[in-house]
Amino acid sequence: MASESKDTIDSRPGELFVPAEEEYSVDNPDEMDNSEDVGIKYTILQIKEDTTARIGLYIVSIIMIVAIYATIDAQLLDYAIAERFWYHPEFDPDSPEANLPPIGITNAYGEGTVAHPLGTDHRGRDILARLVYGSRVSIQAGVFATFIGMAGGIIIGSVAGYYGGRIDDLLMRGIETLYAIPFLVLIIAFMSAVGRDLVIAMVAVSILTTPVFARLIRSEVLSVREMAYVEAARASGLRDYQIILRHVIPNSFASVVVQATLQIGSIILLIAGLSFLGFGAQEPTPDWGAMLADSRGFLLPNPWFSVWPGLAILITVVAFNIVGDGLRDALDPYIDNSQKEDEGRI
Amino acid sequence: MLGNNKPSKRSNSNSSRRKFIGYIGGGALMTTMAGCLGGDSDDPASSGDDDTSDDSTEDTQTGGTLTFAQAGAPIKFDPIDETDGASSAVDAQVYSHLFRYGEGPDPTAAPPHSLATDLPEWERDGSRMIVEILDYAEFHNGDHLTAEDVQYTFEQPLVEETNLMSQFDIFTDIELVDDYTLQFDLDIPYEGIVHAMVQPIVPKDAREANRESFGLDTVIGSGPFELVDWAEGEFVRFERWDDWWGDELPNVEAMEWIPIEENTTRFAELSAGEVDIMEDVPPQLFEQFDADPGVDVFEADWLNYFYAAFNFNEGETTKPEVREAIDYCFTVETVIEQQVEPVGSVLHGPLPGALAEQWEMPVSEWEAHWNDRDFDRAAELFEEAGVPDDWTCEIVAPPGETREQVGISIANGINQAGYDASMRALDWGSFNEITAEQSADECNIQIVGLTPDPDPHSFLDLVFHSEGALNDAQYSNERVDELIDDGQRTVGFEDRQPLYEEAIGHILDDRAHIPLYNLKRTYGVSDNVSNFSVHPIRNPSLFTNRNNVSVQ
Amino acid sequence: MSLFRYTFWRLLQTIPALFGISIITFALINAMPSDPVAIMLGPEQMASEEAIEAARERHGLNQPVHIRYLNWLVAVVQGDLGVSFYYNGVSVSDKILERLPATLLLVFASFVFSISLSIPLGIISAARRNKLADHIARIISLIGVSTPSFWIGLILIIVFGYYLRWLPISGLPMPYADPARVSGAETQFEVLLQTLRHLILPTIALGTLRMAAVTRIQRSAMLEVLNSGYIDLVKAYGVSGRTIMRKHALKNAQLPVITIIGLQISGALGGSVLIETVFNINGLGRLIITAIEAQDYPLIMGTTLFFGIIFIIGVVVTDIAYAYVDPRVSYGGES
Amino acid sequence: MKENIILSVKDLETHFFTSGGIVRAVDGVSFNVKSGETVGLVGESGAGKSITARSILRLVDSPGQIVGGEITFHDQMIFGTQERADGTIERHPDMLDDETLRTQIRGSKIAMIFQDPMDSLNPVFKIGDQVRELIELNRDVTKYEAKEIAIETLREVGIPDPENRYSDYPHEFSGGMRQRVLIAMAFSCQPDLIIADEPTTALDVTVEGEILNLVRDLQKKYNTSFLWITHDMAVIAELCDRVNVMYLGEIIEQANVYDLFDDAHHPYTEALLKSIPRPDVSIEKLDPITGVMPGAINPPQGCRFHTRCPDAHRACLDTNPPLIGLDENEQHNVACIKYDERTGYWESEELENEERNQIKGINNV
Repeated sequence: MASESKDTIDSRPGELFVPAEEEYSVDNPDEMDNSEDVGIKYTILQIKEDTTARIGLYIVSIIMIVAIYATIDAQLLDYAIAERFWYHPEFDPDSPEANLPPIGITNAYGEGTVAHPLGTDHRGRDILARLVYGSRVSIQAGVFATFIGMAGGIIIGSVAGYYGGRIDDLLMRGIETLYAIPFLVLIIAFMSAVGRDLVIAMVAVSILTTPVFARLIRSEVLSVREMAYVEAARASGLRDYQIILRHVIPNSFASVVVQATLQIGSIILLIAGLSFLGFGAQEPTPDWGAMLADSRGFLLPNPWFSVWPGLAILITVVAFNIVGDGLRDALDPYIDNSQKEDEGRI
Repeated sequence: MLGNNKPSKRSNSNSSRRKFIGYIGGGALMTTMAGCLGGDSDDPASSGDDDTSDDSTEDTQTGGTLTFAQAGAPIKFDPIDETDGASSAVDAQVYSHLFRYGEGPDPTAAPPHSLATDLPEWERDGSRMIVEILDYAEFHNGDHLTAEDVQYTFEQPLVEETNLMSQFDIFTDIELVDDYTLQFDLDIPYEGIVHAMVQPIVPKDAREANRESFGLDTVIGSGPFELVDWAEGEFVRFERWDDWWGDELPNVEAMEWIPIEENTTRFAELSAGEVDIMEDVPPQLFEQFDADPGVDVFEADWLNYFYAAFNFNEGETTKPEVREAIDYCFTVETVIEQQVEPVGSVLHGPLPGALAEQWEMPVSEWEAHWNDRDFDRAAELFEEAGVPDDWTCEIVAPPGETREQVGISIANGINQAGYDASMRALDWGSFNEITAEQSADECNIQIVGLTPDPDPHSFLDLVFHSEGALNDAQYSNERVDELIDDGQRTVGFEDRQPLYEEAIGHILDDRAHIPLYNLKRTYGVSDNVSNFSVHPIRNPSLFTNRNNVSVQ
Repeated sequence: MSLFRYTFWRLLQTIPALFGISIITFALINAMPSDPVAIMLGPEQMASEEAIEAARERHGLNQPVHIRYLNWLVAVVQGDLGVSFYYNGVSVSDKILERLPATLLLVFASFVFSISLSIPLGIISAARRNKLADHIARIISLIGVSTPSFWIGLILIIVFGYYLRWLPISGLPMPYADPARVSGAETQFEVLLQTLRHLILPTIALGTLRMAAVTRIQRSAMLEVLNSGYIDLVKAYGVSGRTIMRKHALKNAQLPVITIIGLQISGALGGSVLIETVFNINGLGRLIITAIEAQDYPLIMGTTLFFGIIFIIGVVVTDIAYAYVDPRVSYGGES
Repeated sequence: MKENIILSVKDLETHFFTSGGIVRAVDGVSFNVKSGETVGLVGESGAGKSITARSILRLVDSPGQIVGGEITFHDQMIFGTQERADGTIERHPDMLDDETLRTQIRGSKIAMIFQDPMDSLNPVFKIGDQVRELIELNRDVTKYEAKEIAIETLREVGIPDPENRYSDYPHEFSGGMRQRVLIAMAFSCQPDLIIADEPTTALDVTVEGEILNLVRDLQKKYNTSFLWITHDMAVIAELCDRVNVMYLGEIIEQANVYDLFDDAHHPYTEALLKSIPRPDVSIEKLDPITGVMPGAINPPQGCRFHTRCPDAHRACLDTNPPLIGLDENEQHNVACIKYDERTGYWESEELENEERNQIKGINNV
């Protein structure tokens, strides 16, 4: 348990000795004066200091750039760049000009070679290319679903929190029903009804992330609503929606931002799960979850085939989580986010 | 036994009929199909690298439990209302069949494995048949097996309107001549009906006693194995019925069938020795079999036929030049060699290899009919046919790894020829909807497979006859219809063969389909199993008139 | 208000939620494009028109939607969830009850695994803040929260299933199954051993995410508690560090953990769908996948309802546990 | 007043090593507490009063550190340093290790009453158990006797029907009641010295009056010496025998209570006295001290109060005045160069406001 007593003396900066004390930390002693610790400038400053958050930020930005590149090349230029410089991630063009190694089941999933650093999949397509273009699906899904979920959540949460009473109960009962069915089951049922396609998967996921934000914002609004300045605003004749927009939401913004970053991570995991079960992106769209599903058939001949997509997902989600944690520590070290940490993660 | 449609019962119009196309192949989301028809020209054991023929000489031990990993989980063991291949494979062990298959793809009578003592006697030039059954067969509960049970087995599907209804409604009347002889009257004479009579026979009284629970809680057959215990999705446990009325008993004492849907896990259990035989070896694991001395692959040629059918109802594919252009978009040999070997082989005509040989079809002519890849020629033909530049060739297929890959290769070809093509693998429900509609912008080419009875009539009638049950592509050619109808009525090989040869000639000229490939049935078998053999039609063959498997 | 009445009241509150689930699921299913009968008759049938019509009649599919919903609801209230299309003839409730234990065992095992690891890990990393133990725990929990559970499953299968062959990788025999039905087991005890051996890998795969999440929460909860006034007080009065940790701080730090566990049950149930697919375990998760692929209406409704019920029971149990631990929450009072 | 000193604090320094720099919260504080005496520690918030109090029981957590000075209680050295050969300072050999401090001093010899009653009682344990546990720990009595004592002490501090309230939870008590429980905790351990860290600040005035009377009676009854920390001069007047006035980590004036009120010397003490209503003196207008206490990271040059001191002269910038005795037996000391001719205070001119603000500007990072 706690470190009992350490009689050894370890010197701290400035040659001053340190009597060993029980090491329970006090972040900032009550005598401290931290009046200027506020504002976006300061948050960025804090994140700069927090090395892990900085690393997370770098990885996230790299992945974002790759995803944007992939989106442009895939959806606008129809893989033109991929075909000229690299491999076409969706088809295994057995066209002679592309001077590709002969494609076929027998030699499809070769190990990593110079031409294919990470090897090829069961259809002879380059795994590295598919990973790069697979990032498009995950990031689009993660960001898209989070923002829609956030928007929906802000609306529902703030209305429920601000007005309370019957409206609050009604909305919250609805949210609770959505919560009652495990996330994945509801999405799968939804998808099988509407059809299996990536866009539908994203819409389904975003509808189902709304409750997470709704609950978060509702609790923030409840606490902010009691604050004096909201009373003052109401007293000065501002109409309700103005109060909500100008005062209530901005102040609950800190935890929303943190939750959004963490939420992107958990949505990427969820979309990967959906694709793994065949409900996400369909062949031949490159998608990390779908690649993992394909790799199941080839665990023996080529185990690496299932390692790479999983690793891609892991690194991306870790990056988002690090940034989320960094933001939380910067915005408010004592944000009581533990409750809202990760509902609904599969 | 499964799979063919009764030709005589013409359904009225070709309106949007919901049909299913016999589907074979590993990795199906739904349960995998047990073998239906598989022609294997000469030696019954497969062409695989096994050498079962010689080890039958060594002293076969009796006893021990054989564990068999099925690719799909059986659901219900009631031959009257069979839904999936995994269940019918179990029924084959527990129930005795009216007729059995001999070495090749022809039904024979081989008591005690078949109840019929001899092949049927035909009367009234092929529209009546007399079948005699042996008189000493008994069910597991001691009841005596009589002609009444056989009659019940063939009539009950019509009464209960189960899935087998469409197979047996060719019989206008089934009469009991005496306790052990039956007389079947056919609506239209059809020699191939005997294939449908390789049917497991159920105990009438036991089934009528509790129809709901028959096949679930109570499973009573008359075969050499009794089904002692099973849990859906977990295991099926057989035990040898020591006082079986047959003259010979199976070598193995008991069998345990475990469903493992995931290919790689199934193989791992086999190579770990947890399981003796594994059903359905995926292509990517063939290397593993070569690497592992303790296991071998048994392959059986299966009488099935996979093809790409053009939409004759509407859209660009109704034009012959477009169909020819698409033929130029890919070389069927290379695509099949890349995507399907070693689990299947290329086909150039609507009849699988063994059947084509048996019916002396001009296979080399068929082969010459199809062209190698030539994108310029294809582009010219598309131009000639006046195909708009923004045309997208919609290719659809039900779920299945091999089929999807072939579809993608064809789509690639069309892309290279300058037109857009998209390949969509749909779940069964939506596939049937779309192929029933045959709308030009939903389905121009459908890639699917067929497993009818091993008789040319059932292959051609189903998809090429203008009123064929599975001809939703709506291909129609009067001459071909005439030839198929005559072919069914005539009796005797010499008279039927020329009719079918001519019909196929027209079909190839019209390019109704592009024949693609034939899939094999594959089994992974460990060394401690001997006398295992595969059969062109009925698999797995564990204890039959041909072999008696034993395990260390 | 006594504990019993609180539980009763809490369960009553869940009825609207259950009702909501059934409406959502029924609506979703009716929006399904393809016709279940076509699938029910199985791909290898050469089903003719009559067979399809007959099957449709038999399962009452041609009545209008709302009537079908009412019939279904009336039946459910009487405990009859209808007959499954795909498993023709087997009643949905039997099929669900047959598959339920595997999912419950898996989810329960994953919670035991995750809680027994995460609470000590969280406490140690809070007590030894910014020391080595803290950094290790934080890295483990960070990676744990960010890894797809089914990927962990795949990796475990490759490593322990195929190459090392230490542990079984498919199926999950029930501890109460009779020995004859479990391969490699004679006595009931050996069946239990087999169950545990089969449970190890899937539990790790499903439990890792939860373990990581609870560790993070336990750590931040513990840090908050350690900075509170009452800990200062007992420290000032000479209470030893160990007692402070074990007694004073621990009980308070459990509160946020208990609430998050309630919420995680839904995540765990969702996750079990994936893990059962990877490890070939015949639980409710795989049943719903089969049901949806076969568009087996009654089976889908039944499984979704059961998922909802399990979740709600889980949430109610955690609420009660919370009320039991935290005196400030009087049962049904101003909680 | 008995002569023996039970607690003596010399040049105590407690600093906080934060990312923004080293905060010298307590920067050389010396005072002592005699047996039975109530010593006051007064100053604005941020002066380092609480840190001083917590340093006595070594309750300073990282990034805070006691870095210098000596604290002795009776003959036991709670904190002490000695110099190593190479000039760095190390722990004094006879300084108590944590275990002995915990078992012999904390709770048993020195008890503490905390400021915030709402946060100082464990919400998930019964009130009685919390009191009993401390008694049992700090006095060698059996569990049963401890419960008896607890109930008696609760009655003594004025909690009605203590037998039943014993098993109630903290949230079932009002703020005033909870503060009484904290006081009961302190007295029930029969310590020699109780450190009260602004116990009544969080309470409203009426309740505060009751609590102060209660404490005065109990103090007389048990003759426990008190170190009373507050920012309220009225409380000082009410309870304390001697007073130390603190400003920005330093004691700037020490005196017994009457001298302080009648003859305050340090400008800050006078300003403090002027800023509160006084029953014995009628003043037209309360004038609060201008400005705000500067940050402790790098305090103002020379005398730390010069930025706000009305009598500040240029000389004040030169030295940070030590405490000097105004009379022989050093009953009344003050740290202001006005009373030390050698500093040349009277010759230097007065500091202008802008200059003062300007100087103030430097240290405001």
